[in-house]
Amino acid sequence: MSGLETLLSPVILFFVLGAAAAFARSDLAIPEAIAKGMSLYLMAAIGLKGGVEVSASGFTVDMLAAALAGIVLSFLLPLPAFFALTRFGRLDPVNAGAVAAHYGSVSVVTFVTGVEVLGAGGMPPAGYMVAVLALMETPSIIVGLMLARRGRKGDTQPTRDLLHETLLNGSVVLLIGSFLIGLIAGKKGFAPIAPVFDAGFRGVLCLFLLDMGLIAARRLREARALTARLASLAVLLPVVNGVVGVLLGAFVGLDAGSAAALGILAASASYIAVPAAMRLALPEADPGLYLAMSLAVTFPFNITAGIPLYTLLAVKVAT
Amino acid sequence: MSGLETLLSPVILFFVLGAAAAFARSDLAIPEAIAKGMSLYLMAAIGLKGGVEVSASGFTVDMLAAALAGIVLSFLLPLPAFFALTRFGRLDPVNAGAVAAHYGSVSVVTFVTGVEVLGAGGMPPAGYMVAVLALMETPSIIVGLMLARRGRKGDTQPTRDLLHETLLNGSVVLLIGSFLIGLIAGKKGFAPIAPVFDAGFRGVLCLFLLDMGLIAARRLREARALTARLASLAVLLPVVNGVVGVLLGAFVGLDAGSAAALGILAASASYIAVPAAMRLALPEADPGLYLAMSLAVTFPFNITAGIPLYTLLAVKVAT
Amino acid sequence: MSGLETLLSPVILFFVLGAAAAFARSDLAIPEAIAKGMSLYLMAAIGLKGGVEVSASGFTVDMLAAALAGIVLSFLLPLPAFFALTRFGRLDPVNAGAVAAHYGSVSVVTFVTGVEVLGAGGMPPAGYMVAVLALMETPSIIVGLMLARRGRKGDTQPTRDLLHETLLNGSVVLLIGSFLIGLIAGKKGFAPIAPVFDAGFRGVLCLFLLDMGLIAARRLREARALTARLASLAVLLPVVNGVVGVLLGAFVGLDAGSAAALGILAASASYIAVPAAMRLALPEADPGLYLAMSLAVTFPFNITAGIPLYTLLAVKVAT
Amino acid sequence: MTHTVPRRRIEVLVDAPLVRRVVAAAATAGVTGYTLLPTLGGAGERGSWSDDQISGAEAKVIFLTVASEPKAEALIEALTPLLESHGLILLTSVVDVVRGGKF
Amino acid sequence: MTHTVPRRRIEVLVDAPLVRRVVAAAATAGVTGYTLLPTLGGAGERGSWSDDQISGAEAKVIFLTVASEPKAEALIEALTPLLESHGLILLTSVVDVVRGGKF
Amino acid sequence: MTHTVPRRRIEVLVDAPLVRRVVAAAATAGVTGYTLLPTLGGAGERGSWSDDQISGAEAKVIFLTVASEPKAEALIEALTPLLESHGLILLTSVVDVVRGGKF
Ligand SMILES: Nc1ncnc2c1ncn2[C@@H]1O[C@H](COP(=O)(O)O)[C@@H](O)[C@H]1O
Ligand SMILES: Nc1ncnc2c1ncn2[C@@H]1O[C@H](COP(=O)(O)O)[C@@H](O)[C@H]1O
Ligand SMILES: Nc1ncnc2c1ncn2[C@@H]1O[C@H](COP(=O)(O)O)[C@@H](O)[C@H]1O
Ligand code: NA
Ligand code: NA
Ligand code: NA
Repeated sequence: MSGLETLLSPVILFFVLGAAAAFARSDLAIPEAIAKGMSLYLMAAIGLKGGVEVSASGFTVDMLAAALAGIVLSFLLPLPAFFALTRFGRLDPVNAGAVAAHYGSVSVVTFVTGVEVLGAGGMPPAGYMVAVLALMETPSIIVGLMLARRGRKGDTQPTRDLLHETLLNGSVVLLIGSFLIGLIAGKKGFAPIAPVFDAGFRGVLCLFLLDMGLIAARRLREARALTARLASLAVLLPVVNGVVGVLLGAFVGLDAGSAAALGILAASASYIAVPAAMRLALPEADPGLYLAMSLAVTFPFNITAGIPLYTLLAVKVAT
Repeated sequence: MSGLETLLSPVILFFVLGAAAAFARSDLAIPEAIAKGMSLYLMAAIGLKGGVEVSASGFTVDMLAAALAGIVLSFLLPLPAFFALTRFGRLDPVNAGAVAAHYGSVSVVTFVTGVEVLGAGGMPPAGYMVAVLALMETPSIIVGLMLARRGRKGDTQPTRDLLHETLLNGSVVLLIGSFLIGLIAGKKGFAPIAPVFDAGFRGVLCLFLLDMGLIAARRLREARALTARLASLAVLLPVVNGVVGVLLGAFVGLDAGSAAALGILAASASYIAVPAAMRLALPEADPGLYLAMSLAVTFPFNITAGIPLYTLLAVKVAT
Repeated sequence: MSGLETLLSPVILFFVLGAAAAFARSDLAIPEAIAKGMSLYLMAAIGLKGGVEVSASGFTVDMLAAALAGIVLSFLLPLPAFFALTRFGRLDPVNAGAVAAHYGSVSVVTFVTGVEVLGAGGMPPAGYMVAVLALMETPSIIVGLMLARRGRKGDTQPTRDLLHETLLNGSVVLLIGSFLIGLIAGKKGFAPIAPVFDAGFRGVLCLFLLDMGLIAARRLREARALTARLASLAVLLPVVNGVVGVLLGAFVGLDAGSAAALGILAASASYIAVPAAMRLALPEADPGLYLAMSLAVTFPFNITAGIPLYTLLAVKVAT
Repeated sequence: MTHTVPRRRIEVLVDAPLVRRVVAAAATAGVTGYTLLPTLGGAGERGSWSDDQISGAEAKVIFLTVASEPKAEALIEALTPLLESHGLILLTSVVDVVRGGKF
Repeated sequence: MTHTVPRRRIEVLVDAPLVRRVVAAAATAGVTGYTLLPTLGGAGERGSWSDDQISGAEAKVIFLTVASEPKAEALIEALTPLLESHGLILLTSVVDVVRGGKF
Repeated sequence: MTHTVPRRRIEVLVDAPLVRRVVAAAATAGVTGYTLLPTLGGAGERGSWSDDQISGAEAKVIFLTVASEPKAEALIEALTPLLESHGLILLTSVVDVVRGGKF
């Protein structure tokens, strides 16, 4: 599947439709409950499918390598991001730490869209990448907070609360839980629920991306805090992180599809688990800022340009 | 499929079940968010399917003829309706204009139900009828407002706002957008999302019509503003408009299925795009009135009696 | 399918995942509208499928026997329950009557899960058991209220209101309505909507049970009114009722699958129709109490341990 | 300056299945205008609740009405017997309204 | 003790499609802070409504704002002409706020 | 005539993830009864927001409680340090309640 074909697949076109509708100020809107329901469905489905695949392939060294690579990325990627955000982006440490945490973490829908695109292109990533996705959600939150705290008025941090909130964030629990269910159920156990979780997957993804297009574009339109410098960082950070992810994936020996998926994970920025954690742990940080960067700039960039880019690189460098 | 068979198909029976439950004052209710979600799904699905069909059949002269016929109907049908509503229905011009706009416009679910019935009867309308549906949504709003204004206290109308609201109404944008996506994706691109948008279609329509039955019957029960005269107009107008639509369709050379679909469009009355526009442009008009007529009388009439009627006529007059 | 296999099927595992997430205080949550939507879907689907099956099998003597057995159970089971709740459970008559009504009535999702398990084990219950389910929802409400009233401050009961509320409760109407639609439509009419109501069934049940796990465990955690005595009754009552149900089913000549289903119905406790009726008719009764017993103890017990138990017994005693 | 007149605002927190009882009581007191507002959850003497329930039995709704002093009196009078048994919470305060004739 | 200052609380019940008219009117009056609250249904002279509608035309929203006395005056003034034609309901009352400078 | 007593009504607009902080602060102040109300959107100094977000990070909730004067004082005292950093809005007013002992 060529880059153009990817861009013209219904999944991406629905995202474009949503963005166009929001820019044109149409009143098209998907009820919040429906959007949340679709988001939960996508996580359960991707978790299940990953687990079923691993139950077939068994545990491998690759899997361990990918998991370690993912965790390392989530811990380290916030550091250069923080540096760039404070120096070039001119953010104070609190906001820079909050934003950096987003870029070290991952976006489930970016990953899911990437898996779709990679699958359509004949290079599906390994099933265990779903576990890597889940593992990458939280480490960056800790790093981001440590960075932010250096600039904080030092009030006592309820760390236990935060760790709890982060590790047991709904999306993490659902992803890992579904992965385990898929692992236990295997192909045979999955068959009766496949009509919902497999056949229905792409159609629901279309409708969900329609909503993401609406949300991203509305947010971009109303983003006051987004300076030109920050907007360019919201494109630069995913590119750099994505390239680092693909290279690391190739280096630890992943196949091209999985290396591309690791790049997509590295490039993606969280918009569910991390914002919720930041609202709790860094209430002074501006949600309008970090959501504008991750949701309104980085997400659309990754969906339309980033995924093909990291895929291309993975084809070049990975075996 | 005979008329009785149509009436006994699950799609229609779920509508009857909803209406019966509401009349019996059961507390059965479908959450608003779910109903809205299903409504958006149906629009996306019908748009996609229309686009995919046109991508296969290519653009034809028929298509242009149907589009023109639809636009002309939407512009002209409000005029006799307005006349009947003021004279026979004894409405003031403001309310008459608002109601007339509803009858010139269209109901997506009436159309969708009609397509189901026509398809089951072996005479599916052409795919481009979805585009005609989208084109017919808005012209009548302009005519209805012009009629209503003659009776208004002449405050300054924010026309730009209104045109915007009308042309970029969510349902119009979603219908046209999905149609274009279907057109671009074609049969091949549609295949992976077909389990959701094709196989799931009739089942969702059942549940949606269950809700429409509940809503229509509740509204009828509580409609204070609905006089006997207005109720009879709410049956008479669709019959006349439907017959005009079928005849015009046959006249411009549409096949029987498409002519029947044009009749169904002409007969149907809007309950999404137009009420929203009227609330904005004619806040003095009574929403209890126009929703009672379009949703509580005309919609059930069309679903149960109108569709078979226009179909029968189309079989007679169109080739 | 062995007991362990049942416990490891995705349907049950999702329930366990939900309960685990809630016990760990994860913020995982399914929007209320989605949960309600799924609940309505499950009722419509089970009703339709039952009706379609009966349309194929025709009306039989078994059916009448099962219906009578169900009605008798719903009328009589509250009596020993009330006795146990007041004596051993130390509840006042008002609360005991309210709880007893729950145990005489039925839980749709317990039934649905049972049907899944029985089907997977090669002993699907007869289609008419859906009608039995609907018939068993309400009689116990009347009995429970009569028991409760003996302890009431005798204010005038709006009995008409209550009977209406109970008989036309949304879930009863939807179940019976869908059953009738399935009966009318038959296999042929059901085919076009089967992708939604048949193929989609188990997947939706998974997501719904995920939510039930969350709700049951949260409720258990916060249940103040639940004494050790009441908690043990919430396990004892389903076991006794379930055994009685299976035996009665075998006695009136039902096949093993249907007898097991009757046991499951008898064992299950309502958490939709009865709580709503009790809130209206016995506002002094504590909803925290009866929901904790039925939803937080009995439901999980039946899903994980009860269903296999009653099934085993049915295999032993029924032909 | 727009003319406003004082009226009484009454808010009643009530379980969803019991709303129509309150509406009926209001009608007896001559109060026919009201608005219902949703809630998400809460806590009180009888423990905490939240609305993400399959069973709607614990969902609560706020019945809000603005009424003239005599009608407000009558409504409070009519609801007082239900407060304890139905577990209602009733708040009243003074508001100024435009178009006083409506209320 | 925390220092509070009195401000005016204004609530406007308005049809969902007309909310932006009210927001615009508020902006003209210098009121830029507000919160929108959902409703479920209600009843009044023009009959009863409830929000489980496919057509959002009858859904209503509460526009809530807290403002200083002069801004509140200006807002009420700006909204009064819409009250009758748009079927709005407007309530005002006094509240005490912390951080008075915000309002 | 039904007997009512004056109490203090406190409303706090707070981000959904921070609700439990407010609930905890209330518990410290001895306030254990409260009700949570949903919101749809709004605007203020930090721009506008609306709740149709995938990320719940910007959803806001209204924490409503009715309390006696001393408890209300204690609650306001407890919340004041959070107002600025957590971006809360706090309103208080007087209400009359039936069953005053409850609050
Ligand atoms: N007295 C009242 N108290 C509270 N809400 C009211 C009152 N009167 C009317 N409303 C609300 O305002 C809407 C329109 O009122 P009306 O114009 O009288 O039909 C009603 O449907 C109610 O939601
Ligand atoms: N004057 C006001 N009246 C009502 N709500 C307000 C007001 N000012 C701010 N808000 C709400 O508080 C939120 C945060 O305000 P701010 O910190 O000013 O951005 C806004 O988004 C509104 O929802
Ligand atoms: N002081 C209060 N302020 C606001 N809401 C309250 C208060 N006390 C109780 N409530 C609400 O009323 C419900 C029933 O209260 P209770 O009967 O005390 O359990 C609670 O769950 C809360 O939603
Ligand atoms: Na990342
Ligand atoms: Na029409
Ligand atoms: Na039972």
